[in-house]
Amino acid sequence: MLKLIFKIFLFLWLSAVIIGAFLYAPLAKGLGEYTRVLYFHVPMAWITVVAFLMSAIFSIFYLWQKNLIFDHYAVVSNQFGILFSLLATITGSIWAKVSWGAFWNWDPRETSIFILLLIYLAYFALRSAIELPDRRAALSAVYSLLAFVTVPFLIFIIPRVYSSLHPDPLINTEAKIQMDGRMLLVFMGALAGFSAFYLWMFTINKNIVQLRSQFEEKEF
Amino acid sequence: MEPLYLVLVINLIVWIGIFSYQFYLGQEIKKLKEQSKLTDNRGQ
Amino acid sequence: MHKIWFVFRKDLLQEFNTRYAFNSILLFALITLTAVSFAIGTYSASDEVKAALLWIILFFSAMSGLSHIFVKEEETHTADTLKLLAQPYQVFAGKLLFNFFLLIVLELIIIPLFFVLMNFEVDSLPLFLLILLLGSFGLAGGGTMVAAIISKASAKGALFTVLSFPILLPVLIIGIDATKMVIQPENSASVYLSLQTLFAFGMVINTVSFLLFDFVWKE
Amino acid sequence: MNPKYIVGGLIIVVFTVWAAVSFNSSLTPYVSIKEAKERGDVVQLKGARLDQGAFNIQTNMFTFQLGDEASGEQIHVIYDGPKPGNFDQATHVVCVGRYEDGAFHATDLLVKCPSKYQEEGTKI
Repeated sequence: MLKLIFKIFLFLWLSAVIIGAFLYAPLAKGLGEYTRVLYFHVPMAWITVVAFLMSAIFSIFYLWQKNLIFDHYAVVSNQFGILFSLLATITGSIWAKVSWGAFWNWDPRETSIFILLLIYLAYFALRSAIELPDRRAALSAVYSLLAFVTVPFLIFIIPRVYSSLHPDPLINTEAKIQMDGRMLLVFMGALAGFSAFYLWMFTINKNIVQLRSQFEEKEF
Repeated sequence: MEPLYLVLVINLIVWIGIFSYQFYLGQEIKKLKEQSKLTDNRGQ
Repeated sequence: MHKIWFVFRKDLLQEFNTRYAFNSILLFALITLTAVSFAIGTYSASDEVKAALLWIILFFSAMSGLSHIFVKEEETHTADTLKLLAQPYQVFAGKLLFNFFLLIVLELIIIPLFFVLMNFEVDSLPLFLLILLLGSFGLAGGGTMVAAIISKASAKGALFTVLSFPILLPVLIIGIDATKMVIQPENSASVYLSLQTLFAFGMVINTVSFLLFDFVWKE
Repeated sequence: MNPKYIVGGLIIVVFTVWAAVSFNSSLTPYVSIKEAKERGDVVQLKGARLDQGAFNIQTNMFTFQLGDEASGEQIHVIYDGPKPGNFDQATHVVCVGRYEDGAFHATDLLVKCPSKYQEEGTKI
């Protein structure tokens, strides 16, 4: 029952966010009508980061405990990571077109998300090339951790080689959020709503994976 | 209708679609889980 | 320590007999170098383009040969014997040393040729060599680890480049950037920062590889 | 917990932080007007936008004045292409190009708009 209330609440919450983004929040200076992409683009990018982080944690758990279920969780997180990074890339690239003038110009943020995509597509390429489940799980966990430690380096280097047009991250060096009150309300609402929605999606897929591994066990 | 409202309505429809799909998926999984529990119990 | 040396010497002797990895790396480098040299000509490319080309040639030649070290153990089924003879970290250190050695030999041949064919000049030769050395350190570490991973998979050759490219991209970017700087004399302060990053990257990738190699080797 | 992982993890963290600090402290890819004039090669010049700029249809060139905030120095920038769409909102402009014959010839203009998400019409 509690879960049902939570779902209905989530539905109303995100509907309110969508309506708020269009009708309630003011338009930002210099961005005009495109401001609204903000409420969808940033949460997508945020969920991408969460998903890849979760997959790295599940990879460590797998190597530690050797339980195949963690490998399945890591795969689910990675699939969501790729899905949301694609969504973030698409929304971002539309936004870039209208505000900078090009869909893609190798801005640092564009470069780093592109490399993230490369890494995780390589992850799935590796998985498809190994037959044994245990071996596949261990090797892909190792690869994903190996890739994970190189990501910070890319994040430092790339802004040096290419200059960025991307607005400063919201929590910037002065640790101040510079945003109009009503925009901030809708923005935070969107961030919280999409995160809750992601957790729900993840739980569902987690259950699917659990069920599948149960059925597989029965067959043997 | 103004384009703004048109886009808003499309957005809402898409959102309702995604939500209903998730909801449906969640219910199905719940059913399957209960079923698998039942078969487990019968097996014991 | 002598086990590491043993693994290294064994690979070196085998390589000396077959020259498989060395030939493929060197031929790859020579072919790309001549192709580039023909296509662009000696004088028309700017220094920035030359710096980028040098690293691209080195990077992809390395990609063509570094995987051989583990793949051959799997193909000739000698991996199990090696597992009995040495600890995982000793095996990894030996193989890493060999791949590093391979890259240095490649650079010893390709760099002079590149200087001659592309009319390439650097302001500070010691700094340039240091960049190459630290770059090879990172490339060898990441390359050896990915080689260990893909030796257990099918479709090895194609997979190696796909997997190592995103991981070794930092070396490629900083290497190109630093090489551009040593061409011009006034940027030496920034070169030290690049060297620092290359070194840090090499340390990180090699440490992670040492930590994770157990899991791969035991599979 | 194996001490190997603790030591290894420590090495990774230390070197990552070390690399991060070195990059944050000292390097910006941008140069000042004075430096751009001295260097004469391709640089990224960052400065304040001083006027609206003018576009010449015959030559397909866009020209404007760029100022240095610290020294007050000014430079004439010639960009081979149309005026960027959001140029008038920009506070800072990054020009990629080289200094030649008394003017900065830009091949790329990167327009940095105020990244504050404020309502239209409010003052920052």
